Amino acid sequence: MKDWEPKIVAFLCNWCSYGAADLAGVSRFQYPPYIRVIRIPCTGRLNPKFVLAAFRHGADGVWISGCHPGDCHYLEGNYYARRRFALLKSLLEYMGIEPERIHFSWVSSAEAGKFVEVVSEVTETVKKVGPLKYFMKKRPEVE
Amino acid sequence: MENPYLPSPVRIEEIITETTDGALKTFKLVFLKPEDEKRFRYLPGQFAEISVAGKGEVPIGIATSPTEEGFLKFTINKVGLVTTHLHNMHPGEIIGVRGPLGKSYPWDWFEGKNLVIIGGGFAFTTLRSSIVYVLHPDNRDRFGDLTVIYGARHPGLLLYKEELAAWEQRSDINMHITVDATDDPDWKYNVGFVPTITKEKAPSSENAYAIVCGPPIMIKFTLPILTELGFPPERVIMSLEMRMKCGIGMCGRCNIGTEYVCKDGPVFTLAQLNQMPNEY
Amino acid sequence: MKEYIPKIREIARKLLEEEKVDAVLGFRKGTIPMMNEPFMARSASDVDLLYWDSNCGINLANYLHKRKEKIAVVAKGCDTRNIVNHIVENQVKRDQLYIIGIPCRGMIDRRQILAMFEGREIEEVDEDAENVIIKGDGLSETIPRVEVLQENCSICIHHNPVIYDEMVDEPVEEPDHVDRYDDIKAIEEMDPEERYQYFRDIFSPCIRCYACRNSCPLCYCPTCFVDESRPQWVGKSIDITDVMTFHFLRAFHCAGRCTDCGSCERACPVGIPMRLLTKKLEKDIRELYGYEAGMSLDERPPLDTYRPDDPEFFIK
Amino acid sequence: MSEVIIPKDELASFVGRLLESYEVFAPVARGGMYLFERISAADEADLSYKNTRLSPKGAFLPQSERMFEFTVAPGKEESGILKEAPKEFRERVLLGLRPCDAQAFKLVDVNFITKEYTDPWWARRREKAILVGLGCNEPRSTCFCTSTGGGPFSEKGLDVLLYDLGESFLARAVTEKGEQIVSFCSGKAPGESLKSKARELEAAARAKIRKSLPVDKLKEKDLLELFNGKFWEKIEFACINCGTCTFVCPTCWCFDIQDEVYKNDGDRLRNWDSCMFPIFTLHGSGHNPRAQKVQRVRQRFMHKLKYYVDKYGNGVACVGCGRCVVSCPVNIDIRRVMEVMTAEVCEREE
Amino acid sequence: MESVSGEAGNFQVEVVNHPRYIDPDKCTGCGVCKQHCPVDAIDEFNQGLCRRTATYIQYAQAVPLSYTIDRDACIGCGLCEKVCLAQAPLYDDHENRQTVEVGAIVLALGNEVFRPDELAAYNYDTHPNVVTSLEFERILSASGPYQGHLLRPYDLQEPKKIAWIQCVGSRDVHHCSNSYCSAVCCMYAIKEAVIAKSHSHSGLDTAIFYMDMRTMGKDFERYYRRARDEYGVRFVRCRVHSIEPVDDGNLSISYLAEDGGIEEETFDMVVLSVGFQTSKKVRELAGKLQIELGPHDFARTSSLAPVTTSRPGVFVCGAFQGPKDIPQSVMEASAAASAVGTVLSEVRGTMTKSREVPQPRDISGEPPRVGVFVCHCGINIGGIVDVPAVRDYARSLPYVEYVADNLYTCSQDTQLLIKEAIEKHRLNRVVVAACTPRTHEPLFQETLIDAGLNKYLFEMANIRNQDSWVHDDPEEATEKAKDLVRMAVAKAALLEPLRDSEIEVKEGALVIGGGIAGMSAALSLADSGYHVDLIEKEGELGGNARKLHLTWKGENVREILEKMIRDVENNPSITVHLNTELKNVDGFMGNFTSVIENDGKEETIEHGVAVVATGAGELKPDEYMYGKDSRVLTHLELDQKFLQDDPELEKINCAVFIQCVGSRESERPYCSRVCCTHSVQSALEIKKRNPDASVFILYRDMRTYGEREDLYHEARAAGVIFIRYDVENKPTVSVKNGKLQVEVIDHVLGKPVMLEPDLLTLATAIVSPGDEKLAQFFKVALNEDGFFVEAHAKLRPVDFATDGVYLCGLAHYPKSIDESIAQGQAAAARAMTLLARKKVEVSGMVATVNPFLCSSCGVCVAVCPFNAPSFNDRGVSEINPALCKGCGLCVASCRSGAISLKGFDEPQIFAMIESL
Repeated sequence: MKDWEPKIVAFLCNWCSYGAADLAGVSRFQYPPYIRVIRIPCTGRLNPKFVLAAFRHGADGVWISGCHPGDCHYLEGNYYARRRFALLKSLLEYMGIEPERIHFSWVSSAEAGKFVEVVSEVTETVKKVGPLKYFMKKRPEVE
Repeated sequence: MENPYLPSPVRIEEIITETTDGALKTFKLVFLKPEDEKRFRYLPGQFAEISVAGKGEVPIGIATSPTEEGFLKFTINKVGLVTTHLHNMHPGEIIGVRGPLGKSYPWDWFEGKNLVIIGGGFAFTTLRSSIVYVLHPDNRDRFGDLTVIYGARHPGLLLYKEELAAWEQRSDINMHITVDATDDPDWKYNVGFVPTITKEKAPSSENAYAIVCGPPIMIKFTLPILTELGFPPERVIMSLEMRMKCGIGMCGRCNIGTEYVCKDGPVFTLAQLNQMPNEY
Repeated sequence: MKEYIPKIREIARKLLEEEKVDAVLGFRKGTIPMMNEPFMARSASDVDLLYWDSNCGINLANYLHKRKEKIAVVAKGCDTRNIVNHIVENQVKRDQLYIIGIPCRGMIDRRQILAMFEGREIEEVDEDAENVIIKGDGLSETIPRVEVLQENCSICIHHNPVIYDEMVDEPVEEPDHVDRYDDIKAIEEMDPEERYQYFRDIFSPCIRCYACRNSCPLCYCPTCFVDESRPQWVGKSIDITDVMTFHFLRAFHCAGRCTDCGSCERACPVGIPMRLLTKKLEKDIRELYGYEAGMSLDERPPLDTYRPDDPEFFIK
Repeated sequence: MSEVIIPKDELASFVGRLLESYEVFAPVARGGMYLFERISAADEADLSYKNTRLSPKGAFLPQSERMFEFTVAPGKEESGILKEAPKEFRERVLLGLRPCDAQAFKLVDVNFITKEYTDPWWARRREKAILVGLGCNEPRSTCFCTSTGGGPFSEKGLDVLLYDLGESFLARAVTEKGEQIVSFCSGKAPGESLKSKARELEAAARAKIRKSLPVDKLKEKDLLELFNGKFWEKIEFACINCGTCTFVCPTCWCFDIQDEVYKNDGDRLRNWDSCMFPIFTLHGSGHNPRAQKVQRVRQRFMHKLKYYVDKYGNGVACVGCGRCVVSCPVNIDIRRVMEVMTAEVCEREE
Repeated sequence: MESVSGEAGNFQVEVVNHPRYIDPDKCTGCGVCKQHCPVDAIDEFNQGLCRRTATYIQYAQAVPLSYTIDRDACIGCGLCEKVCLAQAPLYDDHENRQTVEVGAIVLALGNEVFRPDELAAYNYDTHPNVVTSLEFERILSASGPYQGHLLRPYDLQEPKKIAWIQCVGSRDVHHCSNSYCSAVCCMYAIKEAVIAKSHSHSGLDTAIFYMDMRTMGKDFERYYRRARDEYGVRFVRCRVHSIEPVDDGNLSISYLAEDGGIEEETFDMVVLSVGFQTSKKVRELAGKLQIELGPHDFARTSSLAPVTTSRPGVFVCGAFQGPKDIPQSVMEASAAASAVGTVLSEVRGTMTKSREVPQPRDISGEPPRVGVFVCHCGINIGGIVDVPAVRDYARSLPYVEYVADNLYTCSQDTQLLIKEAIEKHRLNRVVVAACTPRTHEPLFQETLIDAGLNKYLFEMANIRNQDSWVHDDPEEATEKAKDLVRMAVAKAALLEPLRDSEIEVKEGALVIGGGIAGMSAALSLADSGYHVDLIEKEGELGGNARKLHLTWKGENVREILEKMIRDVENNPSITVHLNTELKNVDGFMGNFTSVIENDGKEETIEHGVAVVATGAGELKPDEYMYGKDSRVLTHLELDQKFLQDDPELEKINCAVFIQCVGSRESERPYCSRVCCTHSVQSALEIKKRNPDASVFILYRDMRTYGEREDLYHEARAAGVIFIRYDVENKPTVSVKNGKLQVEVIDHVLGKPVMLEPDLLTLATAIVSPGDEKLAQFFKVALNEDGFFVEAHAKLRPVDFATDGVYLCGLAHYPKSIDESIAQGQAAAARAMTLLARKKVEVSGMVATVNPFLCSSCGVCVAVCPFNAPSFNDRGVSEINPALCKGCGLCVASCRSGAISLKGFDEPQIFAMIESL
């Protein structure tokens, strides 16, 4: 039996962080293989539901990454997203999700190095906190 | 104790796309267990719950006639979660059928009577069942004249096109196929709304029952014409559509007045409906 | 607050008689103690049914959205903040409303009083400026009202209407130093496991009746996310993950809009303190963006806007 | 039928003995309210309660219930085929049930056990259940059971009725099943003084229920006339369309059926549903026959107070427990609705 | 470019394509060749700070991403040819000459940076820790030699203290002959300092050594203030004498402080802010092209035609025209395009080709039939990921009807295979598991189109860039690839065909504002054949220019203006509406309907685009005795006297100018950009009239940027005296005995100086009226200073976030006449990109509202940066697909779930999450 490996969902904006992930590839930077990327047009597209749904379906960690403030391909999407994320993270943690499971970053399409740093950090912290305990959907305890 | 909620497993034998917009498909289903098939005794007008594991159930009128043995057919419109999933399925896959449910058309009342079947759009399914049932040699003599008026918005939306054509050729059925409009120069049937064609063809109410199934707008304009033609409300038969879940009169949502549409209907006479709250 | 009744009726009568409004939205006296029923007086003959006391905790803004007629509404501080929110969010137009402002001294916590006298039947609850008088079978007790206020009212800092057309009385004094977030801070101090267990216990009695949602003036969506079918991603059973997901997102949708009127908790048949979630968001928003819901007609809620220098300490 | 006395200090050992043979449901104090729940220890049961916040219907119709289970794993032969969820139906005792709630079960039986179909889960649980009622010495101000065919000491639907005599309970078996339970009591038969005390309690309790509603008149009213009554608009105004009244109600039985999938496995569940919710009747096409709040409010009251009456000839589908009166967040009071519906002249809708 | 013959409208240009030695059509950009190349060469792109191989790409984001061989470094080992499975290397590639026929030529030749080798005192040559600013840019870059880590070359340690030395190779006639200001170095130095601080781990100390801080661009002054006040960047006004190495790689800077004292400070690293100059190669090319260069070897142009060279049909833009920053370069680029458009307007559209595509198949009613193509990418994917296993796994997924693996899924022959598979297996969704959609999605979408499938029925799984290239464990990489394919298939099954909608573009343009910028835009549009309605609120055209005397180049503004007005009035395509205001605007890009009002009469104008050129005004100050003493004037008032050739001017004995009146103060924290040059020029004019007059300019920083520096030079040479003052210690003006007295503290002397001028000119701020109504009409934004906000400060300086509306002139920001004209032309060019198309194709990936679910809360309307959502007459939100960019912000903001985003819809994303 293999050791437990974390499952981390990464929502990356198409223009910056997804580009950084591509560039990390072009640069052949190595990083842990536990992230599963879902490409979204902009961090502004990220509905808080997606994060709840990711945990619901057993993600051990969620990472959302987009363009630096001011660099949004859609001008302002990440500014709005930033507020949404602040509250989302706060409320998730408040209800018992460990802070180690939810991460946000700004990584531009040129920052392959930062991309790798963040993946590694996210992976490490999620690994440390272990498998998701709550908020995943299981068979309900009903008669 | 038999569990009335448990669907019988069936295999999808065939999927036929009925309409040009692809939104209506007929599913031919075969029971996996012979005993289930044996137990499934039905009459035209009844429906069944089609069950897809993981998606849920939908109530669908039975399109086959009990005279067609070995399979069931359901014509399903793609509207919600379950029907969309069904539309994406392939022959060979396993789903469930629960039924037959509800009351059929009152076939015992129809004995020796003329029948006028008026249908519009995709509500034609149980009417097809009825037509096949009546036309079957074992049954044909039990009933009088059979008149069918069936319309759709355009030719591409007519169901069972081959059968319609075959019925057109027969002498023991008066077929009046119509479409609201068409730009097909080869269209050889009627053009006009169902109520208009009903008025035009004026089937006699003498010793006759009318069965009316279709969209609300068609029903709204057809009923006065039937009244004009002399059909009393007791002899106008209709089938209601309601949101249903259990199909056996227990879950409560299809309640109208004292009736549960799933169990006490879906077939009602206009006379009955006139006594019921108008919540359908 | 019963002393407001004559003034409310006077204003209502005048407005209806002069046909300045089509209806007056207020309360009428309830059929059981500590309950009043939201009520729309449509003619002068209805006016004497209008009633007011400390049991009008239901937020009347909830009855205003998408109305067409011209309405006078009897509104306390929190109600007016929700009206502001409604106007900003296009649920009602300012010029459609005549706001009869109530300087509010807080609503009585019915649940608390019922619990205090559990096992004894309360038949009547009366009040004066300072006290609440509870009467029943062999029962007559006087309790200072401050001791039995709804929790949200006891920490309320906006007792007076923020917009109105006419006040029924002079504004009441508003406390300038209240720590609204004692309970929130205590939860924040817990570790994640404790927090989860804490909320699990809080939400497990939920029966998914959605009274919290439906009593909330903010919840006016034609279809709520829990009822969405494609994708249907929140289960409808009493499974704790589904229940908590519902409450999480319900609170999130109220972020920056909730005025802490307490309707949700008042409506909940099983006594769930779901304000612990909305108040947490309120606290965050106050700290992060310096915003308070429903105070200004010129401002969109905080998630509808941004500042380039918003805090981003949590972003790598 | 036999009667025995259970001294209050022996109640715990009585419950303990029941627990050895039955699943026991009883009123339990839970955070400022009482709920009717399955207990695992004798001391959890608290018979000093007035009434539970929610009705005990969950004992037979759980809020969420697994109906079937299935797999959707690709390639498996049983994939897509629903199977009965394995369940154990043990004999269960509902202890300390209020008579109104027992009456409610009988009213609901007609929905779940019909000549055409039987709901297997309801029926099996009902069959295996023994209902031990507790008469109401002190009916609440919101109680009106005497108007709906019951009473604070009504035996309708019960197997055993308990009288709280202060120091002790008097247990009277009402049915054969009830005798079984009574036999668990070690106590002796009551003397005449206790019997008369019980009768006095009963009379006193009846007298405390001041509200009397002309429920019988509902039968004679014309269904469509009531349906078209103009008063519904006034009744519905305050309603916020939550499901509280239906969920606390002992005679509301409506449910929804939902499938859930967890990776490759799934359940078909049923959950309580409410005619107050717009989605309850929403068609896939978007059409909703009860799209308006007024229609839904009317449906709830008409169903309880008229449709049910006409359909079953069994009285109203309301037992006067007063739960909806207490729990409705906006004080819509079914007693007031009954009064309006039975008033001499119904204003008709124009 | 080798040579040019012919004339405007008909040039023959001989061009040489240098060989790449790798076929760009075959190269997949995988980089295997680079991994095997044994050669070690200098990486010029990274300014020689690191090494590269001989087969290389300049940088990883290069477009197209195809490699090339540096044959000077190549040892010809042949390894790359052997390892390349795509057979892209072409060792015998050769130079390719061809002649192209064109109607016009745009020169965007750029500049080189000044090489500080000869500045011996700065030790650039000899010390690795003295770097140029361009080298420092690479050091800061995430894709630079140190991956963005702040390190100094000497010991690769993080510096704790960095100095920037300004004006290296600019404003310098001693060490070089670049007397002009390079215009960008102040700003980039501040930026570098701020970024370096954010990259630093230990509180970096930064200091900028400068003469004048020239942050005259839009929002630059704010940035300067923030750098100083918030980030703590130190600014040292001085003249640097030398940079000497001390121990440990550190450097000591000795400088002449403002008070005249010599001081010294030691830094870990020194950045030389090098300026621009025209390279020798460019000078030679200019010679071949026979275009005139100015005194500093920049292309000679006039203020009236700022992008037109001396040779007809040849245009110029960017730094070859003069030192400038990015926004200005981008504006000029558009202006040049506009100028070309004028020359070529007659032949517009004559060389377009359209492609034949099959009618897309109607897939409605079909269940999803997914085809999955898994790419080996040579060994790039196949070397790590078990591609056949992934392919077989894909076969087991729901709705998958066909699977295949390909050596290169992107190759031409595979496209044919995909097309065949689509047809044969009636596939209606295609998933390619390969590289990244960012580069390859369009290619595969074309294949779908060719196969008669809607191009949106396509999804990619990124198993190369985000899998095989970044994970070395084959097992884990294969697992990940399967997961990614599963997620892609789950999404693909829910994809729907989308229609790119077409929007008709109305023919005409509305230009709002008849000043220099507006007229410039109108003329460019009209000369390209478009009808223009030009509205001006005043009774005559010209705006501020009517009150101006000279351009900074010395041209007579009146002459320019008269010519422009004549051209406008005589142009049959321009309708001028004087005394006219805009009353209402409806519609959107391509389809505007505006109502204008002239003298109470309303008129409706239909137009496809709008250009906002509403200008700005001159501040009338309430300080320095302005309005109280007739000797105190503003610049425009002084110009009026020049224009009238007021004889009083010759009698002036003492003239004083005060700079930054109302600018660069807390109330108006921006620089008005033109005033320094204006004052210097006016000072010279006074000197010209009376050489004995004493003229003083009291300034804070002299901002005679670019070649304007020559005027500053000239003024000093002519004896104009410049006295610096601090904003905390502003000059005071009073009247004593009928004499105007100006007192100012002289920084060099450290003492107050008293001046008694006959004329005091205030260089007052340019202020924008902040036209809220106009902003509302076009749903565009105003900044805090009342200027309109462009779509992107650097890259889209004349566009608005709202499509179809463009910006030029002072409404954007203060600027000179030549800059206004260029921006007007640029706005016209941007407008023409829309007008020329007649129809605009709008992506099908847009948001749509389900009106039954909309709660009318307005969050979508509030958040959309593009104003795509609005309320319709039923009071529910509606999204204009023409304006929607598909970002999904409204979708995620909508609590009611009423909005869906085609292509990234909720069910699709949920399907991916569910299939995790």
